[in-house]
Amino acid sequence: ASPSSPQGPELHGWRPPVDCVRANELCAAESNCSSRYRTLRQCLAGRDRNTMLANKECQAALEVLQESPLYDCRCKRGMKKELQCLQIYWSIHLGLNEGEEFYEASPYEPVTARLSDIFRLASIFSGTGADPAVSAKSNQCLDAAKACNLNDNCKKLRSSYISICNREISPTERCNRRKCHKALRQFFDRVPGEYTYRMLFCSCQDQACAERRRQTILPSCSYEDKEKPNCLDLRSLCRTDHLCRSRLADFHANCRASYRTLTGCPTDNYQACLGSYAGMIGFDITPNYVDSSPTGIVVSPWCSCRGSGNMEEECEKFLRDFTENPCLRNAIQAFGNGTDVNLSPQNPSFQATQAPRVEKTPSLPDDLSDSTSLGTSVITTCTSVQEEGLKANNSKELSMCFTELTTSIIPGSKRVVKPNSGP
Amino acid sequence: MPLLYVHALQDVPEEVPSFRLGQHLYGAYRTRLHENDWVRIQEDTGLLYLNRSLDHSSWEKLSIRNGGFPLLTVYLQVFLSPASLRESECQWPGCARVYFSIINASFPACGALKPRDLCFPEMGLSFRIRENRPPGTFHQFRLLPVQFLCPNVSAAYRLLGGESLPFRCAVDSLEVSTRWALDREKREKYELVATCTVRVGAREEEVMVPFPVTVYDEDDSAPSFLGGVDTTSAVVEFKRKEGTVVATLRVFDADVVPASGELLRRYTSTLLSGDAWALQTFRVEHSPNETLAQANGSFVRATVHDYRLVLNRSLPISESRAVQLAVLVNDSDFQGPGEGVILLHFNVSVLPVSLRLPSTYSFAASRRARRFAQIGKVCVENCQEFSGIHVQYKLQLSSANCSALGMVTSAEDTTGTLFVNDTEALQRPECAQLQYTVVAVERPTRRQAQAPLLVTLEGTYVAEEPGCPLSCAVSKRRPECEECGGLGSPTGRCEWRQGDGKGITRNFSTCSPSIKTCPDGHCDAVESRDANICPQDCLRGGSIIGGHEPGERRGIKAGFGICNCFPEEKKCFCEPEDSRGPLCDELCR
Amino acid sequence: ARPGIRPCGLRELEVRVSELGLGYASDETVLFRYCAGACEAAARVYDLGLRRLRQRRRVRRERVRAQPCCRPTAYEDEVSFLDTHSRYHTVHELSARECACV
Amino acid sequence: ARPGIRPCGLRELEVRVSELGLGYASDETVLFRYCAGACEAAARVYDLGLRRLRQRRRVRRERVRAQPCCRPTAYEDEVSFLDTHSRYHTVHELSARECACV
Repeated sequence: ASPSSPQGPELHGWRPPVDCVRANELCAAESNCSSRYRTLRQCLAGRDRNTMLANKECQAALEVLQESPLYDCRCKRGMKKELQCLQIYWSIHLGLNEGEEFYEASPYEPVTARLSDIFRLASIFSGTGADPAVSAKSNQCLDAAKACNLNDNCKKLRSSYISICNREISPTERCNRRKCHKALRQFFDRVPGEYTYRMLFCSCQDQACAERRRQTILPSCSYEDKEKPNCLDLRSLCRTDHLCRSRLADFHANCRASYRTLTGCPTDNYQACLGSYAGMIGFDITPNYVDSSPTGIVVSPWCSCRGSGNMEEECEKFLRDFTENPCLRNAIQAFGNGTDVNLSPQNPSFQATQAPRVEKTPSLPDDLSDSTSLGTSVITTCTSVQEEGLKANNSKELSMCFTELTTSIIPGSKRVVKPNSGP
Repeated sequence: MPLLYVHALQDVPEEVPSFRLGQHLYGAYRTRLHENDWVRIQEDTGLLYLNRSLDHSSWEKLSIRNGGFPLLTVYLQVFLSPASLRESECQWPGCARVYFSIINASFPACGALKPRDLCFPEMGLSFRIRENRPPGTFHQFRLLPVQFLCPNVSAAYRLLGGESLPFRCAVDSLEVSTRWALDREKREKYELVATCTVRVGAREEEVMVPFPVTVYDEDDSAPSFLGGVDTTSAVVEFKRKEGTVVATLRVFDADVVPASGELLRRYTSTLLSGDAWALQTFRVEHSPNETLAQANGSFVRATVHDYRLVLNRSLPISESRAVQLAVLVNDSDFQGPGEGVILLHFNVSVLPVSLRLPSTYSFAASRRARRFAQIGKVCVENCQEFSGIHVQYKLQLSSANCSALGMVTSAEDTTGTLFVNDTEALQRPECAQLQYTVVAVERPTRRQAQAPLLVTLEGTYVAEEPGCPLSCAVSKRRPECEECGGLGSPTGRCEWRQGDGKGITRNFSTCSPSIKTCPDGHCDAVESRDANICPQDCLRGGSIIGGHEPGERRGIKAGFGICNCFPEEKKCFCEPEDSRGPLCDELCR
Repeated sequence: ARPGIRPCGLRELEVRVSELGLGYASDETVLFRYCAGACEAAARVYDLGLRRLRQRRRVRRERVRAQPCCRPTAYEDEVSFLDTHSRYHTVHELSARECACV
Repeated sequence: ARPGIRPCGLRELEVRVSELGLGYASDETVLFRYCAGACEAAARVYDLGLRRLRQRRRVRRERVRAQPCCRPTAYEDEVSFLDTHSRYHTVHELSARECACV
């Protein structure tokens, strides 16, 4: 399942996605679908999921559900019954996807709003009319706090999470972290991005400003802990909670570095990335600035790669998606500088997001990619990774990217036959 | 057309790999897209080749089903028989994925391709090989499709790194192999460099790319004693509270598997002792930490396991015994040779604690002292060291009718505090010396210690100023503070503490019954008996108006300017010094 | 609170109706309850802040009260009496029934 | 109310926390709401009577208020801010939420 496919006529069973609560209602109203969905849930509830999913009934259930609206239903951030929607989504997708993936599809509908909408509203809301570029010299983070304090809703919710997160329980218990996280989630869910982004992503010229930015989420309660868990353990913990799992998947979908776009972001949409970053605050995976250096923007969840065993590379890759992510960094800087990327009109119908596998752009001369002649399927050779031995290694994935003229070869021969020479 | 070779390293020399393809092509997020009608594999050599062209309509169908991404990325699964893994159970090391990114464009002229693309895969090379495996081939440099589609291109490869390294590249087959079994505990990362000299017509160029190899760990190292220490001794005397760490021993393991998520479950520790009492009294706490160990001039990751022997219950002071305990540490994943088991030894002496009070106590007190004035502290020997030992202090009256004092026990530091409990006796001239016996009793053993206690009353009694508040804390200026007494004042007069005036500070100005004990950020056992004694330390559930920092659970930790309190209303105020003028001038009539 | 200044509370006074200065000519005596006393312990951060802002002339020159007032929070409904011309009168909310620092 | 003196009501002022004189070293700006204005129309018979009795010295020399005050009748719960030492503080009931003549 993957984000929305190109609009236009129903091509090969494609239909506009509905939210999963609605899809569930549609399915429940249709006996065949509802019985299969019940079957799938039983298949997933079984102790050994893979064995269960392999049996005929479960397979049949999956086949039917792939044709139902449940197959590509989505959810919206902040919608009513968001959690219920996500629970339905994951109940389907844990069945469809066999096992854990490094990147999971985001259950949320792609964000179409852009940062520039936020800049306009930010100056209106804050009543300061301050053009972000003008206030670059002043302490943006302090201005953001002022804008919030002058708005009753923002002030109330900000004060609420601060007083909860700042309340010491006992000499040994710094605060009530669960309540703090809940209050933070409410703040970021209920206060418009025009206020929350300004406090979270303000750009700084000095350390005091950067420290204020780092302190926005009261890290001593919501973020830091006595010890740093292993990042993969933290990810597993997050994935046991549907909401956290969804926010992490959404972050990966919107912020994962892509080498094939102008901004480094999968859909060139900084707003989508910043929104999904903020969406993780108040969960186990809460990210924050790692220090108060004004310009070096490095954010990370509270975890390390110690104790990864053989998964150290996967752990470091997970961590780099935060600490060395050009898309996220560009998005934060763009917001801080009050700029948004202006894109020349793309093929508007083609809104599909980036494929999950991050592939460097194959070094094809640009013109070649347009000269397609029908009937010839072309696969360009662009990579052959880890073609190493299978058994002894962790060659979980061998990656090849092919450009290949149509031809035929003789199986079993070591010799390679010239193209078009026939068998 | 040949695509690539899938290689398989053996677990044991006699193994012969046989390759099988999964039925389906998968798309983004592991969704099943289509039957695999296009790619085949040679069962014996592992050569993947394109058996049927992927025409445009198939490409479009796959692309639509895959979410319509501009770049169609699909993968298929290669299984190594005889492992009978199902399609949905593609797990390393018995199964691997081969990703294809299929671009809807025609193949460029060979001359147009950059040398880098003619030589190496665009994503770069990176290998992970498990240690302790027989040597074998794990890569071959030639890009088969390039070789197939650009026969005029010749490429020669070399692996730079010197003879000492465990890898070799065969000049003819360009196959890269390990020369001997790798040992992660010696080295876990190799940063080699591969070079390719490519000739296209007259043009020749050399390209270099990194060739990193990570060695995967196996549990092939048994646990050992860190620094050779397998035994430690410890004494339990004054610290007898449940949770007290009695002793720690550390175990070193050269491995880093199993990883943190599984380690606690698979690396077990069992407390052994012939003494049932010991098994109930102690428990073991295990905390593993990754560390770096030196190996051949570089560092590799390893693990240090801390085993802490901890009191599982509080011990009465009468308990006295010597016990020997062992902790059986079992690295259950260790594959041998031999057992991954070691034994840690803890020799613990539990000493009894006897209660001893000084031979005699004598204190002086003013006849003007107000109720709850603190006269002095009593404490059995080493009481400051105690934890988990509950001593209760009582006062027994020796002299007949001059009962003025009381005793209260402070749990935190196991001391007793002598205080004025009834001021009436202080006024009677006949009560000049108060004789008591202080008794210290330990619960649950009921063991006791006693000592005579003499309090000499000094000065003359003075009646309380009319109109003075019950609590010193109410006054917010020095004059009104020092002209009144208040509960808890030993001299009968409150004391003004002049603060440092530096913003919100612990050293705020305030009126106190006794600056020695209040405010000190701690609501002690006497102060907590009446809210009027020291609200600055003890206010709870009320409100503090003005610049302040609340105490941990009660009281004022820091205040701005002058802090005064109204205990009845459960309110304190902290206001700057200069705002002591009338709260309201004529403007606000 | 210094000696003599009692906290805000209800006080009582027996007064002749004519002493109230309401213009009724009546010799009857009524019980007049009113609120009096200090409100020191009732101040809030609001009062501290307002007082400081007023001291710094940040607050416009308006009627501003930077301290709680001891005022009635409930009144007695009514009291009736006969005047010297043998005519009855009823007066509403003459006496306080409850007081508080507001 | 004579021209220029507005009736009792809520006023707003943007102030820096440090201006409130509470001792917090913070550059943040908050919205301070306070009550100001005249309460002429809110007087009761009680006020008239009390004023007269005080003029006649019939009321003991205590803090007595013979006129309604323009005071908050509800306060905003709390406002929080970060100080210059990167520590958060929460202040309760700083701003008025509703005003009335009491």
